[in-house]
Amino acid sequence: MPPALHLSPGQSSVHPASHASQEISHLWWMMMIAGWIGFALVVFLLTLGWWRRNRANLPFGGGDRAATAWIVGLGVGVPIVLLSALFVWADVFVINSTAAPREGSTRLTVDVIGHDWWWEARYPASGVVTANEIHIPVGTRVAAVVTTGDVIHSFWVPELNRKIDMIPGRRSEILLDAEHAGVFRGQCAEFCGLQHAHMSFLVYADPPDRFRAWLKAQQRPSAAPASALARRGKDVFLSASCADCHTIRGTSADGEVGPDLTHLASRSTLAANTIPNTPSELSDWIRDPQHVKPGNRMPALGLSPDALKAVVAYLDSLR
Amino acid sequence: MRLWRPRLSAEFLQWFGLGGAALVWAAQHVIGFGATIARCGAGGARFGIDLHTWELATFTTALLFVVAAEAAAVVTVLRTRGVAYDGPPPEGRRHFFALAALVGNLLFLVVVLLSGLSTITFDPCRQA
Amino acid sequence: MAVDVELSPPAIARIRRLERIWEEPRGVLGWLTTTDHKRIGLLYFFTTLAFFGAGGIEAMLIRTQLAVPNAKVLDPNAYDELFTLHGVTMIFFFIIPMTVGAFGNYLVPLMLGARDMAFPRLNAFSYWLFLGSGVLLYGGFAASSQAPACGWFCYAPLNTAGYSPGHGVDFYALGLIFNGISSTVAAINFIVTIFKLRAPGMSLNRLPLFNYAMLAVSFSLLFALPPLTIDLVFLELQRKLGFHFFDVAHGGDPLLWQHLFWLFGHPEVYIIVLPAFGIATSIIPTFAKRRMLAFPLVALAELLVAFIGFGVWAHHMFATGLATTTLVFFAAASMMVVVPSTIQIFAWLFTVVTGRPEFRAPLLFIGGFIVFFVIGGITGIMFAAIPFDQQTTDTYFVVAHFHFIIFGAAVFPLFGGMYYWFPKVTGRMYHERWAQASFWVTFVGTALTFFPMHIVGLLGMPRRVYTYPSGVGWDSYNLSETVGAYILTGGLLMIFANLAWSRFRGPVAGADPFHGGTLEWTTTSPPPPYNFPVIPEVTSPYPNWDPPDRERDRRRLERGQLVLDAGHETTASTVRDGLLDEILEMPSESWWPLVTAACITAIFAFLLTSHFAIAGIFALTAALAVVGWHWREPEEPEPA
Amino acid sequence: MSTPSNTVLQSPTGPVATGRVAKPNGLWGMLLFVATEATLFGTIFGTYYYLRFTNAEWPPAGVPLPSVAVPLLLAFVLAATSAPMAVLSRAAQAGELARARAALVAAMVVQAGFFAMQVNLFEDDLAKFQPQGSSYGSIYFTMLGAHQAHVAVGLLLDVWLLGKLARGLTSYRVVAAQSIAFYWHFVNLLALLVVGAQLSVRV
Repeated sequence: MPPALHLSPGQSSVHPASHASQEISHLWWMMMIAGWIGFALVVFLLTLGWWRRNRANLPFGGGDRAATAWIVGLGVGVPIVLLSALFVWADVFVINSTAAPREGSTRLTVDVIGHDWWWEARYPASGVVTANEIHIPVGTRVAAVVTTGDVIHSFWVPELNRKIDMIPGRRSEILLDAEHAGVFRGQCAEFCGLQHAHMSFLVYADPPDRFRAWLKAQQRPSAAPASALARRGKDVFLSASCADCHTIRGTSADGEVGPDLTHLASRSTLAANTIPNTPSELSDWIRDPQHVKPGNRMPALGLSPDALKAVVAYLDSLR
Repeated sequence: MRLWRPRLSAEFLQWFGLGGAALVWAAQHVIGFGATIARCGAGGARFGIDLHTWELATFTTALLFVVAAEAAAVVTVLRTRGVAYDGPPPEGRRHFFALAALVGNLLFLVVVLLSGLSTITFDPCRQA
Repeated sequence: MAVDVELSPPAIARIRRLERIWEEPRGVLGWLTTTDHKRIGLLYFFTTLAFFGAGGIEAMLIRTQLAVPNAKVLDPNAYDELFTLHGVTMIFFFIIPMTVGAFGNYLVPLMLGARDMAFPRLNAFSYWLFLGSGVLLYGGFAASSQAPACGWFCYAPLNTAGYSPGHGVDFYALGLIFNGISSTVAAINFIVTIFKLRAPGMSLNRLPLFNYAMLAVSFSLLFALPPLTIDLVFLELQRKLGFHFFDVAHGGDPLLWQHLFWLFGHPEVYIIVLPAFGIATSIIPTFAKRRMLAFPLVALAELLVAFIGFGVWAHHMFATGLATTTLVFFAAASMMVVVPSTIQIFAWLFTVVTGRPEFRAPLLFIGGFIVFFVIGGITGIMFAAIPFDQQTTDTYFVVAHFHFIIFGAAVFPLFGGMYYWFPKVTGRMYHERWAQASFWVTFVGTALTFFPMHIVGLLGMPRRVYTYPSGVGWDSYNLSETVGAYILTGGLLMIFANLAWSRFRGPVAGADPFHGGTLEWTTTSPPPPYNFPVIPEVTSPYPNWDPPDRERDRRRLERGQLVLDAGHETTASTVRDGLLDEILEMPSESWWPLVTAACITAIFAFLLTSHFAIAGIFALTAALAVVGWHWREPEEPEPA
Repeated sequence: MSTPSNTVLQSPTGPVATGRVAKPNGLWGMLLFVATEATLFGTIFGTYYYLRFTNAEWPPAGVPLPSVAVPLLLAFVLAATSAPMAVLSRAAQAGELARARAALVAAMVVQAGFFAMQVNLFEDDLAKFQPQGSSYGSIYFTMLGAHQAHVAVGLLLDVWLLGKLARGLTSYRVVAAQSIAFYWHFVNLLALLVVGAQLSVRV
């Protein structure tokens, strides 16, 4: 997959793909228009002051009393009305579609766990575990239950909903309800250390049947390596310290530090949406992870070139 | 006695008009916020706080005080009518602060209304 | 007292006596022991300017790294340290000490008609403490090449020992506790000065608006800093002694850090902008050649902003998943805290419209301030809409918002104020044409730097990322921001070049070049150590526009009334109505503030390195220094 | 407090109060210092209840409930010293040096006793549970420690003032006496609030 493609999905809060996001962007456009009007009024008065700099009275008549009345009207009356209206609209009504979904109002639950610096996604109903990619069915109310494994992260897919922080000791919920199929970019929105910049992920909103197919595929244990090279790669993976940190269901690898690799080859990106998932990129990544993503938790294992080649072949076979 | 009595009450009205609403809002704010934290916290549940009742009670008391403060400001302004805002103290100063309070208290009225009325429309601990 | 008027020999003799009584040692010694609020103000000015330079360089490095996607100018850790230091420096070591320390110190007593602050030695003390805290932060950084890398609000648990080993966060925590002590001391000093040292007749309804702003700021500092101090103490107790305040495993809560931090952090925002309001309300009447309209309303607005500012802290926590029932309180307050600002904006605008404004450099900068403040204010309102805040918080939209407020609204008036009071402080005039040019360059640079951040934020760019991918549509905006930042730097250099040049080459300004309304313009430029040959007596908030009063002052100088040339004295008035209450004997220059501050700096340095015993010893010496400080009482005569 | 220039107070120079009616600057300084200190403790109390509300069991298992009798008694004893401190302030303003000294010494003795006892209790508590054990322990000991630090500072102020009073009364020392008395009123009130907060777990 070419580099441009896996990043092409937007992350724009003004291209909503869900009701919640839609409501927020309505809010934004209205506030922006009102804001420009207020700004124009201020600039008008400033230029008026410059224009009539040699005449000390109001163009529309009246002395200081009139001017004071204008100040109270424009400075107190109008703002109080507008701000109260905005409060009621945004904080009493809009908030109902962006708030945590009510008990039993959702049909699917995904547990998303933030880690330094990647995302773990678990589907409790089906036991599927994946990373840095979340698949959801279109037109279905999905509850994302977010927690953190270390520091505070923030789960944010602007085109689907507002953000929600992942805070130690807290379990927060957010609604994902895509109106149309597509791939949406998400990114950590709370500074979480060295690689905060490279903690991104993708949300795939698929048609329900396609989603069910994906879920079924992900449920299976890992495929047995077909080629000799891949078989050798599996042995390397299990004998080298890879298996201490990564799980590959169906093998003895059951590490829980890093992402689950059971179906790595089915994902489009590596290292939390930092690089595309191609054999060459994968090989660079395993050879020197600290070069690609300085400070991340994955060590360079110093595999011999052909061992590396074998591991890449094996991982690339995990569809 | 006769000398200082009216002065005291005028003084009191001016300062109550200026500060009363502010302090009462602050109280409603802290109690209202604290009540929600207590009600929704793991350790607060056992206190069996009925949130809406609490909020309604604090809200109404706050409202009464704010209105009283506004009234005090109005009275002071009327009493010192004709005095310039920078006129000689104490009348000038009372007029000055009462004029300002007249507007300032409106803010507290609105904020008390907005927070007090909106908070009871939500179910107690649902995440925003 | 304008100098050109003829004075009789006895009056001149009195002035000579005042000069003898109030003069301080010359040279470096004089600066180390000074208690003159004007000299202390200048010390603050140049120190904070140095920190401004540091913060600026940090900013330019950040912008350079972000100019293009996937740049490698800085490594992640260096970038994180730089944005942390940039925030901490600009807020705690530039803006607050510059506004409160430099402008406040120099101007407040002058505008009140006092001869010094209420506690001159405490004033010197707070400066030396401030310097010490700065040395602690940057010195520690230089010595250990470790800096905090957790952002200026440094959230738990990222700030705990497990995730932030080393001394970086300790520099941050102890440096800010230390800095807070200095600010608290200063705040107390300002409040007492404004309450008690006003000229006779200056009842609260005749207090210049700049002083209302400084009063509001001082009260905010007084009540906002304790939560921060406690938060940081908790943090150090957890980092150094293994206490549990923020870790869930032992019953702590990371959100506790956020509540306490923002309980300080939002009032902080108003602490930053209020002095700017005060400067605007000083400059606008002067150049519009009329009093501020709605004066009482503007005065109260300044106090209201500070007060309501304490009730909005959780709007920084809208995305943490707190209950809606909790958040609406803060959303409502965040809506209403806007109104005091709209009052002031329209008061400024209509004062200009109904006056005969002369658009010289200071007023131009206020114009720019109003434009930027309105932009930052409008986006500020948007954050009171909880769902929108949850969408845009921690993105570049927020970065745009608070830079329009902090740079556009808080710092622009500072430049206006530097030009405005330059003749008063130096006795020379700045170069008008260059000043106006510097305004336009700075204005364009600021807009170009910070406006695109709104858009890139809406397009989803989070803040505090050391780099970003190409192809998400953020590239061009980031590039223009960087270009703007360089233009902005050029504008700033023009400003300071102008001031530096004018300091030596500028034409002599005279006592009152702009015909300003407040008392500082009634004395010579620069003001003498005793500020006023006779304590003025006022009947309005714009005493310099009341010629009869000033004439009466001159006659009192001839008669020797309230000249106070018998000792190192100034007057104290009653708090509410400014009736002359007593004559105060003021302390004069002393080594003790410097010595005490040095001891306290040592305490913090050794706490930092966990040498608690040695820190204790220095605490003892500090206590002894305080005793020495208070050994001779003001009334006691100096030993001849 | 009469300085040579005070004569102008009699001359008609516009608005003049008769004699000193406002509080002296020194006392204002102390009032404001106490205001910021009160906020400091307000934050500590707030934290105590915040943590209590967020923790299911408070105090956590294995940590004993705070004892009632002795701390409560001590707090009231300390609060009682507000009486002699008030006497000190009055006597100083009235220029009665001997009475001022006596009141100060009387108060000091009790305050020092309170401090000693408190340190003692603090150590007993430490023997039972540690601040490193739980958030309860952390805030409990932080609250106590903060208050005891203020008592210690108050004692230092007492000593300093006693030294000053040994050399007679000046207007400066009168203000010092007023201010230190006020500081102690605040510390005494805190003693009651601290005990109140910590015993509130029993209700």
